[in-house]
Order: sequence, then C-alpha cells, then structure tokens
Amino acid sequence: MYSEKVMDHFMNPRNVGEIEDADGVGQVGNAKCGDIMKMYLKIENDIIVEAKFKTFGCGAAVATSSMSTELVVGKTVDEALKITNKAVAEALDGLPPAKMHCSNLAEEAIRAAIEDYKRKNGLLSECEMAGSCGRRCDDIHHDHNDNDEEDED
Amino acid sequence: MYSEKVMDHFMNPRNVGEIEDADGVGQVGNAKCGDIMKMYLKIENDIIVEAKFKTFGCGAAVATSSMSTELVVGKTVDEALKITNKAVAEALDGLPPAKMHCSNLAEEAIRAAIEDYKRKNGLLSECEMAGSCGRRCDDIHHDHNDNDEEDED
Amino acid sequence: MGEKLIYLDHSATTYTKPEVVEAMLPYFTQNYGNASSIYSIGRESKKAIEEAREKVAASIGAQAKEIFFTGSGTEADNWAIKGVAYANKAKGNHIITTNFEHHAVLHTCQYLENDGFEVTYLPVDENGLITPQQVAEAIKPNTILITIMFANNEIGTIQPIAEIGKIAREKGIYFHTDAVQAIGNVQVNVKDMNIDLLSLSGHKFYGPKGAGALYVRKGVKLISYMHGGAQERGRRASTENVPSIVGLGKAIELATANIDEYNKKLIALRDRTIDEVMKKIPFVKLNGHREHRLPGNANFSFQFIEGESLLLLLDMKGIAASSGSACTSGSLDPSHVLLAIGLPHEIAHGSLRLTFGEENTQEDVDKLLEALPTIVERLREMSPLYESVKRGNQNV
Amino acid sequence: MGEKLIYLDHSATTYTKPEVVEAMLPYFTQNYGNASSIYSIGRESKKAIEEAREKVAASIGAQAKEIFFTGSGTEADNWAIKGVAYANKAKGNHIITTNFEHHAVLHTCQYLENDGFEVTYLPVDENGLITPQQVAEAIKPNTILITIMFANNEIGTIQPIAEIGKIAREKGIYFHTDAVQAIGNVQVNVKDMNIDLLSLSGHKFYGPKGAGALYVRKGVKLISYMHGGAQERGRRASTENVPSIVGLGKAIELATANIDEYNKKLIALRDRTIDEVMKKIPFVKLNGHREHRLPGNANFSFQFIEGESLLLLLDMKGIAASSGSACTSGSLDPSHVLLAIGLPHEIAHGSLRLTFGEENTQEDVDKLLEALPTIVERLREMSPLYESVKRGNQNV
Ligand SMILES: Cc1ncc(COP(=O)(O)O)c(C=O)c1O
Ligand SMILES: Cc1ncc(COP(=O)(O)O)c(C=O)c1O
Repeated sequence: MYSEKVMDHFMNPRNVGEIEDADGVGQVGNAKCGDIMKMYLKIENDIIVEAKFKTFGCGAAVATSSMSTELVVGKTVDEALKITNKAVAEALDGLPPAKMHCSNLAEEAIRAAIEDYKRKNGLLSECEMAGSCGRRCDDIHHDHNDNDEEDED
Repeated sequence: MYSEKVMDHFMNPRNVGEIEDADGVGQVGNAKCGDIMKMYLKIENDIIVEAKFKTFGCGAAVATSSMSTELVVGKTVDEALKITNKAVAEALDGLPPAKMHCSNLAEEAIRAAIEDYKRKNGLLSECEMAGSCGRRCDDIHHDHNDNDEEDED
Repeated sequence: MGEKLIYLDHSATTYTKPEVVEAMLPYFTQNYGNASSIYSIGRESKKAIEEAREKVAASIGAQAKEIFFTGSGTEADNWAIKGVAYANKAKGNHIITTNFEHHAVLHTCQYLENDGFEVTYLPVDENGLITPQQVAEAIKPNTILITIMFANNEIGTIQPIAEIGKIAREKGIYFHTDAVQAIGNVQVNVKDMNIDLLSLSGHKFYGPKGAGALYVRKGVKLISYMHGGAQERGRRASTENVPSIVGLGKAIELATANIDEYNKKLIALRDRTIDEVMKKIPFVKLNGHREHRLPGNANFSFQFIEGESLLLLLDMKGIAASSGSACTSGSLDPSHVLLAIGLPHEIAHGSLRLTFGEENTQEDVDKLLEALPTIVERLREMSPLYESVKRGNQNV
Repeated sequence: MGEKLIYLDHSATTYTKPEVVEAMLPYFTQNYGNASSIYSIGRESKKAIEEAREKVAASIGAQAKEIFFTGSGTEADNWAIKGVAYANKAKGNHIITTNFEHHAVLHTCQYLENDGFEVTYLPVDENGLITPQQVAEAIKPNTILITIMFANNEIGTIQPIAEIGKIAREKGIYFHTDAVQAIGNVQVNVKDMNIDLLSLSGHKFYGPKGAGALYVRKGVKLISYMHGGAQERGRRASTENVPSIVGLGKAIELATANIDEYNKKLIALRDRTIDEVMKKIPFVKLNGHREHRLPGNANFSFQFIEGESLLLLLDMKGIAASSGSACTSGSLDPSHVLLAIGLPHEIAHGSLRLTFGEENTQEDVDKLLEALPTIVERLREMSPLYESVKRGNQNV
C-alpha cells in the first residue's frame, strides 16, 4: 500500500515534537475526521530554520507531516508557501489515491503555521486572512460504500 | 442417482421386444414428453404368461418397463391391475423423486395393455372405458426452474 | 470404471489445471489475509488480486479497473443485466436479447419483465444465429440494454458480436455479452468489439468453479447487485475470494496464451467427430452452425431415442457427455436452445452434446466413434418409435 | 517479517485448515464433474455436495433440504433479505433491523428503502445490545421481516436471539439472523431459537472464502436472488462450486465438533488480554458487552491516537489486527458500529479489534501485551491531542 519512503517516514518520523518558542504554529484537520496536524516553525530572517510537528492520524498523515518539516527547513517563507501537496506526495514516492488528502493536510499545515507567523508579525495581506481551516470531513475522504456510479479515480 | 437395481434393469432390460400375436397391447406417454412405453401381453386363462416391452425414454423409464414385465408375468389380469406405481418403484429399490412419474407410466402401460385385451374380448366394464391415456407433460414433470416458492418434495 | 475417463463435457465444466491449483494453494493456508486489511498478509492478498485483475483485463483488451470479480458467471450475468436495468430505468425500460440465451440471462430477463421491464427475445435461425439487422430493427427509443451471448453453451453457435457491438455503440445503447463459453476458446477484445459489459466464468477454461468476473467499461452506469462491504472499489461486496481470484487470473492467462494452437487441436477433434458421426449413424442431425461454432463443440440429435439413456450407456463405456433432454435438464421441456432452433420436442429429447478440451486425443474420438453407433442402435432397437421406421413408415 | 506472525484478526478471515484444503483438493483436478450431470464423475460431485449439506444442517439443527449453498455470507444476507422482502410485499413492506448490523445487511436494507420498503433501525445500547422488548415494540401490522445479527463482527456482542426468535414466531413474522460471526464460535440451533433464515460464511471458521450458505426453514416464502440454472433445487443458480462446498462442510463439521473446548481456550486468551490492557494502558475503553461477547473478541478504544497508525506499528511487530478507524474502513466515517454504541468520532478512530483463533497461544498474548503499551504511548507522544492531557487539561 505505502511506498518504502512513506513507511520510513512513518516508522522514523523526522522532527516530531514541539518548539517552545515557535514563531509560527498552525493546526489543521480535526479529530472527528481522524486527522490533526500541528506544525511548529522557527523563522529567522524570513527563512525557516526549524520545523517540528505533532500529528494524530494515519500512517500517511504522519509521513507527510514528517516530510513537510524536512521540505520547509532552509526555505524562505515565500518558497515554503509554494510547496504543494503534490510536491509532498512526490517526495514520498507517491501516496495511495485514498490518502492524497493527507498531503493536502500537510500543505495546509505549512500555510497555517506561516499565516500565524505573519499574523504575529503584522505581515498578513487581506486575502490571506481567509484561512484554510474549517474543512469538512467529506472534502477529504471518499465514500466508497455502495458507490454504484462510476468512480473517478 | 439410480439404485443398482435400476441400473441393472436399464443395462440388461428383461423382455425387450414385441409379441407378434399379443393378446393385449398398450402404449402410453408421448414423444413430446420424452417417454413412450409400449407393453405387449400374452394372456392365457386370465393369466399373463408373457410380457414384452419397447420404450423410448430415460434410464428409469427403461428400468420400470423391464421390471413391470417381470412383475406381471404369472399374475391374473386382476392381480396385474393391482400393481401400483409404488410397487414398481419399490421392486427397483426406489427411484429418484424426479423420476417417480416413470413408474406411473409403467402402471399405466400395464392398464392400457389389459384394457386392450379386455376390449378385444368384450370384457370391458363401463367405467373402465374412460382410458388412462392423454396425459399432459406437466402432469408428470416438475418445473424446477425459478421455483421461488417452497417446493413440496 | 477401471478405464481412463473420456471426458467430453468441457462446456459443462473443466477440471482445474494443476498449475492453477498450485497457484491458489498458498492463499488458503499461508497468505490467507483479508485483502481489505492493511497488515502485511492482507497487503499480499491485495497484490495477488490486482495481479489477477491485470491478467483478466489483458486477456480481453480491457483496463484492470474495468474488471470486477464475482462469485460466478451467473452472478456476472445477473449483475450486468439487473445493474444496467435499474441504473438506467429513467432512460427507458426496454431490453433486447435472444430466445436461446443461457438461463442466467434468460431468467434474469424474465425476472425483470415481472418488474416492469419490456424484453424482446429475438428468435434465432435454424443454426442458432441472429443477424445484426435483427438487432438494429428491434431497437426502440426506450431500449437501454442489448444482451446477446457470445457463444452458445449447447450448440456452440458464435454470434456476430463485433457487428452487434457497433450497432449498439452507434445508438448509444449498452451492450452486454455473456462470454462464459467464449473466453479461452475464441479471441475476445472488448474494445474492438464495442462491448460495454462482459461476463466470464473460470471453470469453463480450467480455472476454479465459483470464480467469475464482470467487465464494465469505464463510464457505464450500473448499480451494485451484491450489497455490503466496500470491496471491489465499493461495487461488489463480500470478502475477496483470494484463492479463486488468483486461480481465475492464472487460468485465463494460460487459456489465452496459446489459444490459436488450442483451437486448431479442438477443431481437428470436432470436425472428425462430426464428419464420422454423420456418416456412420442414420437419422442424425447436426445442431448449430457448421462454421460459426465453438472449436470444441459437436451437438447432434439422434431420432427415436432419448438423451438420458444415451448418456448412461456412454457413461458405462467411460464417456462423459451431456444432452438437452428434459430428463437431464431438470425442467419440463427439453432444452430451450434446441426448441429455439426449431427442433420438435421429440427430436430435441434425443440430443447429445460433445465438447472437447485440452486432454482429449484422437484416440478418444476413436473410442467414441466405436461406442456411439452401437449404443444408438441398441436404444433404437428398444424404441417403439423406431419400429414403425423399420417397417417402412418413415414419416421423419 | 522473520518472526512468526501473530494473527489476531480471525473475525476478518481465518486461514483454511489443511484438513479442509485436503478435502477440497480432489474436486479440483479429479472429481471435477458438474454436479448437475448424470455421468459418474458428476454423480460423485452431487454426492459430495449432499454430504456437505448434511453436515451444515446438522451443525445448526436444520434439515438438509433447508440448506442452500451460496457464494458468500454477503450473498446469503442479500438473498435472505431481498428474497423475503419481494416474496412477501403483498403482506407488508416493513423490516426491522438494528443500526449496527454488518454492511451486507445494512446496505441491503438501505437498498430496499429506495425501493419502497420501510426499515426500522433499532438503536443498540452502549454495549451493543438490543432487547427483545425493543423488537416487540417495533413490530407493526405491515412488518414482514426481522433481521438481527447473532454476534457483531466488530465488538463481538451476542444478541438474545432465542428470545427475539420467540417473539417473531409468535407474531408470525419471518426472522433472519446473520450468524456469520457466530457459527463455529457459539452454539446455534435454528429450531430451538425459532430462526427462519440464517446466513453463514465458511472463511470465518477455517473454511474457504467464497463459500456461504443460507438456511431457509421449510415453508418460508422467499424468491430467488441468483437467477439462472436449476441448481440447488431450482432456488440458487450457478454451477455448484464443489470444492468450496466440500470445504465448507468439512470446516463446519470440525468447527462445531469441539466448540466448547475451543471456546474455553479463546475465552482464556481474550479475558487475560482485556484485563491486562485495561490495567496497563490509561485512557482506554473496552467496546462491547463484557459478558455477552464472542469468546475470541477484544475491542478497545485508545484515546488520542488513530487506528491505522496503531495497526501499522503492530504489523511491524508481526501482529495482525484491525480497527474501526475511517482510514481502514474505506469510508467517510469511522465504524458505524462504534458510532452506534455512542462513541464520539475521535474515540472511534482509535479503536483496535483483536480476535483470537485456533493457533493463538498465551505467548502470543505475552507478545501483544509487551508491544501494545509501547506503541500506544509512542503514538500518543506524537499526538497533538495528548499534549493538552499531559498539561493537565484532561477534558476526557
Ligand atoms: C457479520 C458478518 N456478516 C456478513 C459478512 C460477509 O461475509 P462474506 O465476507 O463471506 O461475504 C461478514 C464478514 O465479512 C460478517 O462479519
Ligand atoms: C453461456 C453461459 N452463461 C452462464 C453460465 C453460468 O456460469 P456459472 O456456472 O459460473 O454460474 C454458463 C455455465 O454454466 C454458461 O455456459
């Protein structure tokens, strides 16, 4: 099901934990849906120097969290914002179709943490004020039961 | 499916053939239904001294024909008329449920031959004039297809 | 029996090839994991299933995701027909089929007739063929499905499936074919032939019994038939039957790999049988089309005798075959297929189907040709119908 | 993996016992005859099937002619429910079931709701139990069927089936029970329990996958579900799956022969697991009734963690188990069973089902008890939900 890379990041997640004096913290997802990702960023001179995470979720959620923290470190805030869910998934050698939403969660967690950083530092443009939270479960999961019509995968 | 006795009578049928100068000949069944039994009797002093048959039909039809000829020989006409389909089937150590109609055919063939004998000899009572021929296929076969209701066997 | 069995009933069912059983075995006792589970032995089952799916797809020119495993050919037929009918009833309620389909199709259509659908049963000709023209003419504005079998299980007739598919596609009507007898015996390509749904069954090509598949072209509207868990991408419920699916995959791979060679072999057995039987035995009729027929199918009607007796006597000689006689079909009438090609009841009762397969040889045909004339003659001698013929009253 | 697999997912599926495979094998390659055929190898198949039917019947206190073989437990459920519904719709259109049935029952009922039937889904209590009283009160003049599972597949709760059967019989309403999880684990007697229809499935008691049966009490009005040939006395079409039927018969015979001993063994494993897990791990809840549960079933919810992660880490330790997490159920929500007993979504996601079987030992439990607390703790350490708990904000 999962690639070796996913399993590696799940079994040996990088950067698990909290950053006490984080410059940005973002939490996305909700327990009802079965996954929550919390991302902590340390940012110096617009560059992300440290990233940590905590995740409640499936193997893919943990692995994408881990991979995201690796991807953002060393990047500028703007570069980090350009990390797409696709990039996270690719860095993990792919995710099963049903798990692609986990990579969305990672993308959203980075955005949320950066938003928090910007907010704290008065850097938020107006359009960014519309947050990415408040997803509903059915945005992310597929209902596979009695799907009598042709599915789209 | 078939008892050893049935198979024996099917493989080695007794009394196959015709009696040229038969005293009674009866034919029952029809080709449309898949079985025809023709019975020849030689009757002397009200006693059946010889019986022969020809049959178009399944294994059970052949075996019951053969058994019937064995059963009638040596019997008086009245005794022969008392041979039931059950007796024929029992003499063969039983028949599969779906094949019980073949033993009816045997009983009918005996009756028809004796009727013929009586008719030729002016021995027919009025009520016997109503023959036993003219069966329809569905009197004898069961329809097993899509029998959604409980069957009665 | 003592002697080697001469099995000439491959259209009823085949043995499962030892290589197929071999492929299945690990999935009973070792890799028995539920394919919907995420732990290792579950994932192995899943992988095995997907490999089998690829094989089935490849053998009929489909994509893997268009293949859904079922518990039998009958289930595939029920699903295809009911599934399309109920999914598309807003569009129309008319179904076109033939009057000599397998019961899995016929009884399903009759069931739907009781539920408000309208079914046209196209009559086949004396060889069991229908024409694309007949199909085209039967199409009405409310037609939602055409279901016509690829090859007939009794008389072996092969229909002009590609031509029918073309008509259906042009008219935008779904086309299902019951290819249970065709797969492994003739080349089938669902794309080239414009087939939207296709049923197949493992035990007709040396795979396991209780293992079928339905091909559903991407885009076809079809409701589920077996409701329950989310297996088969949510479209066919029930714990995946891993060993049988693996066996089906292996069998179809083997069956389609050297189909041309296999065909040649069967045709040689079949043609010699047909030619010799027609020559050696009087009052006999070949049922089905002489050319457009399954490579391994020979079907005869012998007048004046009944099929079950014939089978029993063949069985005593170690030859296994089948008949369309009512006595062997478990129903009131002789085979509806034989009646559909216009045989009178009494002739239909005396039918014999011989279907050749992999392990048969010309020696088997020798033995058959030695046994059959004697048996037929023996039964005729016993038949009151033959009497009159011998007496010259040949009203046949 | 290296190490021996510790398989704790017997409710998902069991391996097939070697004796069962042994019993099946001859029917693949040697006695492969079609059971509807009249020649020798066909008759042998028929005989084998009827012997299996006797065994299934004997194991549940039924008569052989009341047993019909199907391709799975799911098919048996679909047939029973749709078959009774459509056969009796002149009498009424109301069906009573529970809200925590297996999907094979639940989705079938939902399908019928779309087709004009009315379904009452009785709510189970926090242990997954319903009361006979609840059933009695739900009965209406138009009720035609009560379908309630014998034992739940996730949390193992066993219902008061005999009492429900009594009520149904008194009211003259058909009573179906999905006993797929019960057979081989608890004593079942259809006569004593007044059961009219019962579904079972071979792969839950060391038989083959793709082999089920439906018990139909003589006299029950039921239409066919699988339309086609005249197999199973004209009530369930499709070429008989002889090897699987033989395997089913053998497996049920073995499973019911020493069921008491088997139960004792499983209960010992289960009870120790439950007691120790509850003791060793904080923030855990046992799901299902402590007493009225399957001998081999332990089901927990661990707060703050998600089930799939738990399963993956257990798998790395060579332990195979399952979860009601949405991530593993392939659906939007976590297990409907866990929601039915009132668990909040977030708790339901952290569930773990352990189901013991024949080959498990107390050493397996040792290993589980060694691995599980560490794994749970590890995941909790990673969980943002656990943070706040540790900080004293224990709103749980
Ligand atoms: C309670 C219950 N009912 C029905 C089924 C379906 O059985 P099968 O997988 O044989 O279709 C299962 C298992 O999957 C089950 O646990
Ligand atoms: C043409 C045809 N369709 C359908 C079936 C049914 O297949 P199964 O026996 O696998 O249910 C058969 C064979 O029995 C068949 O020959």
